[in-house]
Amino acid sequence: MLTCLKGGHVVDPANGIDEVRDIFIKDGKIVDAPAEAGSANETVDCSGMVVMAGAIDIHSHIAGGHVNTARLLLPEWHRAFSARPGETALSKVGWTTKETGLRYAEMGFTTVVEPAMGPQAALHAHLELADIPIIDKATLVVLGNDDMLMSMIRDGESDEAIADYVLWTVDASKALGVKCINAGGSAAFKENVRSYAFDTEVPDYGVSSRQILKTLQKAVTDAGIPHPLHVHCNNLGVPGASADAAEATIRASEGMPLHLAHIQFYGYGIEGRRGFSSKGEELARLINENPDVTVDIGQVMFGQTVTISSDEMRQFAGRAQASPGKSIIMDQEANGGGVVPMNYKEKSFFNALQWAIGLELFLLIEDPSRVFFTTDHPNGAPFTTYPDIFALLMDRNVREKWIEALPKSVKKWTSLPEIEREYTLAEIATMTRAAPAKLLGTRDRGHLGSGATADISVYRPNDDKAKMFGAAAYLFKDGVKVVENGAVVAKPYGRALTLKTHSDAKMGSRLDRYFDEAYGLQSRWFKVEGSALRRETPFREVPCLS
Amino acid sequence: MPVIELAATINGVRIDDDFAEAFPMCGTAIQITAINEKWALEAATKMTGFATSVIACGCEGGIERVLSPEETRDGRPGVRVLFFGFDPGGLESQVTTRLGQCILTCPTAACYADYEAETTIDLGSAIRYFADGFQVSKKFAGKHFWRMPVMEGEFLCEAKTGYTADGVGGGNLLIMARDVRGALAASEAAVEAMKAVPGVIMPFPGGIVRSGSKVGGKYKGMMASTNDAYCPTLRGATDSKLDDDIGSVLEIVIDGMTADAVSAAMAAGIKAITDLGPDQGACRIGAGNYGGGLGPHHFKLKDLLP
Amino acid sequence: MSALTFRLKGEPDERIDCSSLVPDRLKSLGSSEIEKLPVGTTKRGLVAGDVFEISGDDAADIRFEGGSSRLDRIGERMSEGAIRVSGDAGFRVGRVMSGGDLQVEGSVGDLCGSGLEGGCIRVKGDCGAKLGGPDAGEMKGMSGGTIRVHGNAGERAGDRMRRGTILIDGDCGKDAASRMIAGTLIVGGHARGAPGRLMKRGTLLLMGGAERFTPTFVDAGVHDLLILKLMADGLRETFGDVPFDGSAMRKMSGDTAVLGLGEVYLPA
Amino acid sequence: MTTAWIDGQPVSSGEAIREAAKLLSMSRLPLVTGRFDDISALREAARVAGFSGGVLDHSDLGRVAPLIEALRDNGIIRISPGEVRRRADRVLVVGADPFAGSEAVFEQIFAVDPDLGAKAKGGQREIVLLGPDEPGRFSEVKGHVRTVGCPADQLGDAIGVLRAGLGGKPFGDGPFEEGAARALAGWLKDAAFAAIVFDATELDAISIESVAGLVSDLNAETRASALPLTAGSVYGAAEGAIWVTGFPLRTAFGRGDPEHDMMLNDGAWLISSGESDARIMLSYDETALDVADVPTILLSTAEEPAGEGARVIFKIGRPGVDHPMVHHEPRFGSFVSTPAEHHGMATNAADILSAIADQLGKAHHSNDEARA
Repeated sequence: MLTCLKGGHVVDPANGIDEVRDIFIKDGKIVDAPAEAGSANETVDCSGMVVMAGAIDIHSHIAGGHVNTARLLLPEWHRAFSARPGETALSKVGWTTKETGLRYAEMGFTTVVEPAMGPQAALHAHLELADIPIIDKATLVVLGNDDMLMSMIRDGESDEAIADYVLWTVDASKALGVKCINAGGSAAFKENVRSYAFDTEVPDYGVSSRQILKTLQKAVTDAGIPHPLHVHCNNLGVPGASADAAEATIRASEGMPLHLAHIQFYGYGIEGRRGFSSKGEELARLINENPDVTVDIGQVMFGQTVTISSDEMRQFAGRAQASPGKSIIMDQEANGGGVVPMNYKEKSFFNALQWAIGLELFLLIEDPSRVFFTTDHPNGAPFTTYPDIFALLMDRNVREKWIEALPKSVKKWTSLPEIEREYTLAEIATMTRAAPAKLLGTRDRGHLGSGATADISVYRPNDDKAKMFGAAAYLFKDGVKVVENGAVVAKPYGRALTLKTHSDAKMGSRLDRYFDEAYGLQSRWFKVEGSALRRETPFREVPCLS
Repeated sequence: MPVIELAATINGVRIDDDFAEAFPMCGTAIQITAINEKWALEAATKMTGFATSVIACGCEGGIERVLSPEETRDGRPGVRVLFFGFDPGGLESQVTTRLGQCILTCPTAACYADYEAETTIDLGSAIRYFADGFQVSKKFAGKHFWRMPVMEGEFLCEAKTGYTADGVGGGNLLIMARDVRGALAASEAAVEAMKAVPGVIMPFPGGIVRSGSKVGGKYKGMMASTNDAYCPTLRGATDSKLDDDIGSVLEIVIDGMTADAVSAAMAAGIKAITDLGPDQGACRIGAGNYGGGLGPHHFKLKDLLP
Repeated sequence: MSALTFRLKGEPDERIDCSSLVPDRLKSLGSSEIEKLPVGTTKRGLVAGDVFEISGDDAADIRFEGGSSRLDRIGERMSEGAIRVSGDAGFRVGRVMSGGDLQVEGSVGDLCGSGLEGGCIRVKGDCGAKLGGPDAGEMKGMSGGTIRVHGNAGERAGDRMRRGTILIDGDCGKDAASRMIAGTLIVGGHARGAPGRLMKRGTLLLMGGAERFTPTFVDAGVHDLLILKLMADGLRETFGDVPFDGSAMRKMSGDTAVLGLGEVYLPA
Repeated sequence: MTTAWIDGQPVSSGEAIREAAKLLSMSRLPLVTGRFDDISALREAARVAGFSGGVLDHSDLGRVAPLIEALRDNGIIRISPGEVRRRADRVLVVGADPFAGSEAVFEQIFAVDPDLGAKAKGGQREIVLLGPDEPGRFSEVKGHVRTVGCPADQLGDAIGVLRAGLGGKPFGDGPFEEGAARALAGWLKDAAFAAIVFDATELDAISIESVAGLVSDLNAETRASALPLTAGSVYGAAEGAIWVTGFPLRTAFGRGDPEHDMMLNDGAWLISSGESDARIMLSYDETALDVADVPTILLSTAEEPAGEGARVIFKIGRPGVDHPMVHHEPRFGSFVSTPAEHHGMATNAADILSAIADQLGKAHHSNDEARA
């Protein structure tokens, strides 16, 4: 079966293509044009439409224990809850695994990364991912507050041993990469430390956040894990200290790749009578100057949402701003975390400036292959706000209208009104397709070259970019048409992308003993068995770097 | 010497063809109750003390009348008190300061709104923080109260009261007599009669002011100075408006919630003075004005004759 | 114009969602549109015309004739007009109602007046649990308006109540006024369980006393308070009669496990 | 070997599946219930409920309803047992024996001294049992154990008194005298890391909210965390239902979208009120069940499945014994997969539910997420 997407404007920056041409699909892959024109069994008329690879979201909390806790905590925001009045921003998410898949597909997304899977929540996360239809998924496993790693660093264990431990964790949890969240911060918080920074030592271990981060960064690089260490810095959201933490972390990258997540939450200074100002320009400059660093934004949008994070220390502190005023905080082995509802208000100086800082970073970071499109769903906003963010990036007039609605005092504190840049289609394709595939090491996607997985989104051009990107004209997943005119027409299950790796047997038996003796846990519980997920092909393996 | 035309002579009392010139003010009314009339009056008297002139005191206030237990909100004896100020902000600030010092402090006293209007000023809402977090808000049957625990028990105060921007300040009568005894007798009789008129107060001591004033003065910074045209001792030294038979003048100033209330009070006062007659009281009634260019309300005496 | 009347054709065998049958919604609809409004809660997709014989045309005056404990969500979110139910009603009667008048001749289920914002609810019979309370996860219960239940109330009446007045003539079930934030709850009869658990502020009048109080309620003595008299007078205007007269009562303060500024009044 | 029956007559499983699907699709509001020890069965049961427009419940949900209510109304600061084991130098155990049914968690926590945290390290754990007069299972554990007597129905009061004591507020005579209450509050406050353990199926929602409040108050200055225990599979089933349906069970699909209601969608209520007119039930009960009240499809692990009045019966294997299972492991605080103890022919309930769901899905939505 050969399918031809005919006559569309193909935007495929990975292959340097930005022109009208046909795309051919066979057996779920993109293939070269056949010698004989017109030999396709099926032709989809894409004339006048924009054809791109399926979009990739590298940082969206869509599955796992904390997300599920958020669903538990906030039944009142569920769209279908009996007798609830009104639509809410959060209710559009649907709040189930099924709706997560449908909503992403309708926008033309085909791969989404759950970026914060605790080793202990790995099976839980994969069970949820298995129940998300259509899209492919991947996870990053969280290390950096675990007793094992901190003890190994304290005890001066070898780089190899630490890399083995990291690989065992990635392998057991079926992850694609590694994330580090406020390195050491959760462990310190368990010792009642309330103020913590990059060079603070975790009591009892005597290792600093910097040491933990650098050790993990090296281990990830040594192990050949394609995605660089994915870092959630210290002091997220703290005016002044957040920007200091981001700067210290960027400077500590020292030539090795490092990805900083939801950088918007670190763009906060302390100027002005409210003690809250934008560090967006400085932070963007720093990122522009450090080519080894990539970032995603974590854009804030207005409305009710919920913050979900394994940064237990910061989530605990965030309880004071919870809206509605309830939260669940978890003390656990390693990171723990917290779920704190948040209502970002357009009329709030602080929230409005957060919004502006996110856009400053989007627009002032020059290289679209080093800045990624995220709201840190649902922390900055639910992912269903993406179409509006595309419009904000691509249309200066849209930005002006939004800025008009903000409190006047905000304009004085942001450079946003002066920024003229408008993202081009090619830049959007780079940021949401080509670059994330490269960052994750998933070479089969993010582009439309021959041999690529046939994940293809087709959009109907519209001056209103929110309309254009809100409802894909077509979406093909593995060559199957799953969306037509913005509505899902088929719900096959995708797979979880996992790293093809093997861990050292000695580390395995060491950890069997360790988990039993230290925590009274069985190490096999950490291991995700594909058969437990009840899907025909639950995983697709991604090779390590050689 | 300018002559003021005569409007009428009634029972031997001459009434000038002149008018009282009055100004719009914001007015409000509250009800003060207590365990008995004595303590209600204590609270009200203290609260309305030093409230004779808005220029120097920040507001003008007075007891409108004593209320029977059947008339009050909580079934206890009480009084109705009116206050007037230039604007709602100034009025609120005066009322709440006085409330805090004179009613909150007064044994058994409670305080309620006594004027219904869309526009309101704070009562309890402004002073509730005295209760240091122990204040209790209660809303029921369309009313909102603040309860403030105090050493005696609990001070109950309605959250807000209505005010009117159509209040009138500065209605007046000039009571001219042969001597001070006559002037005082006539004035007292007038004040008594006026007290029966709802919606008015006479803010000066006993309702009566001896130091009527004119606008400005020769000294810099004096907003008002003695009304020399009506000072009997200055006849000959100034452009006097007094006839030869006048040896003493007193004034009654009237503030009302409406212009009609002021008219009614002035009419009642004129009737009481004329009823008394010149032998026991006053021989002439006049009114104070600034030529008619300043105040929008002109109460012509000839329209108010009995 | 005559009252818009929904006469129950027979006891429904599934729960019926009456939330669309409110004056706000029906005033702009014709009778054939009203008949087609979905009211079923199962895959059968029942519409109003399947369940009710509909007559009359005054949407500001809605009657349900022949009640059933399966008629849920009557008067939900209504903001104006009147609804009268001639028999029983189900769950969530008058939930998040903001105005108007709702009267039920019979008894009602749980969450009657849940999250009430304004208006008046009167239940002649008994009511279920969480009278005026929040639905799952909601941070506040009733925030205004008045509810009167002539019969008995179920557990946790006035849960998380924030404003407004509830009057229960009969007894109330376990733990009334739990987590109360403010407002006034008056019980003519006896309060079972431990009323006021975790109440922060607010006023409870328990004329028939309580089964018990938690140790975090402290006796504050007998007080003759003006507010009690004013409430008796004020609420008499609203309700016609109230079970207290404003004379001196015993006060308990609590719940000191939390803020402790709640007050419970008992006959002296 | 027969594994399926219709009206007591042996049939092929295919026939039974078709009959089950027919019964469910003809029903007005079918109830999908049982114990769901295996999350795989729960995931498939949710599909059955969705496709048949039914209600998904768990036969034990009432046991954890107060915990669910407290969590979503108020929130909590909570801790996993492994972290209590290593870090909690002071543990307040609320209730007569909250570890009944959670013996493995008891072993996990109390078999060793705490060894993490500069302040806790090297010391013995201090344990206060709030409730029993005798240490019971704690008589053998490591650490210093003492009891503070408290009647079971006054545990919530006791927690409230501790909160008042911690806040320096007055309180009256309760389960223990004032000095002891203030001392115990101080003991919690002075911990390096205090854990408060309770049986969430024994306390009502307000008492659980009180525990959460006490922990929250303690965290103003020190570290403390709560460990609610819920023996059995029901909490895990609720967790699983949340991601599939958005809600912790008692969710109806009569109108398509999930609608949650703890009272109206209670399976027992639905059957007794007659609102549910059919039922599919997963039972691990070895005895005969009386299910004559409504037409019932019974999935049973009994050796000779017998359901008095069941229309359709499937004999199923025991999860984790006859086939692998996925379940919530309280020691781990998350889901684990457990292999079968032996390989046999016994059917996995999840497969039967899945087949019924596929059959229902075929009728309703030919293009829906039927598994290949």
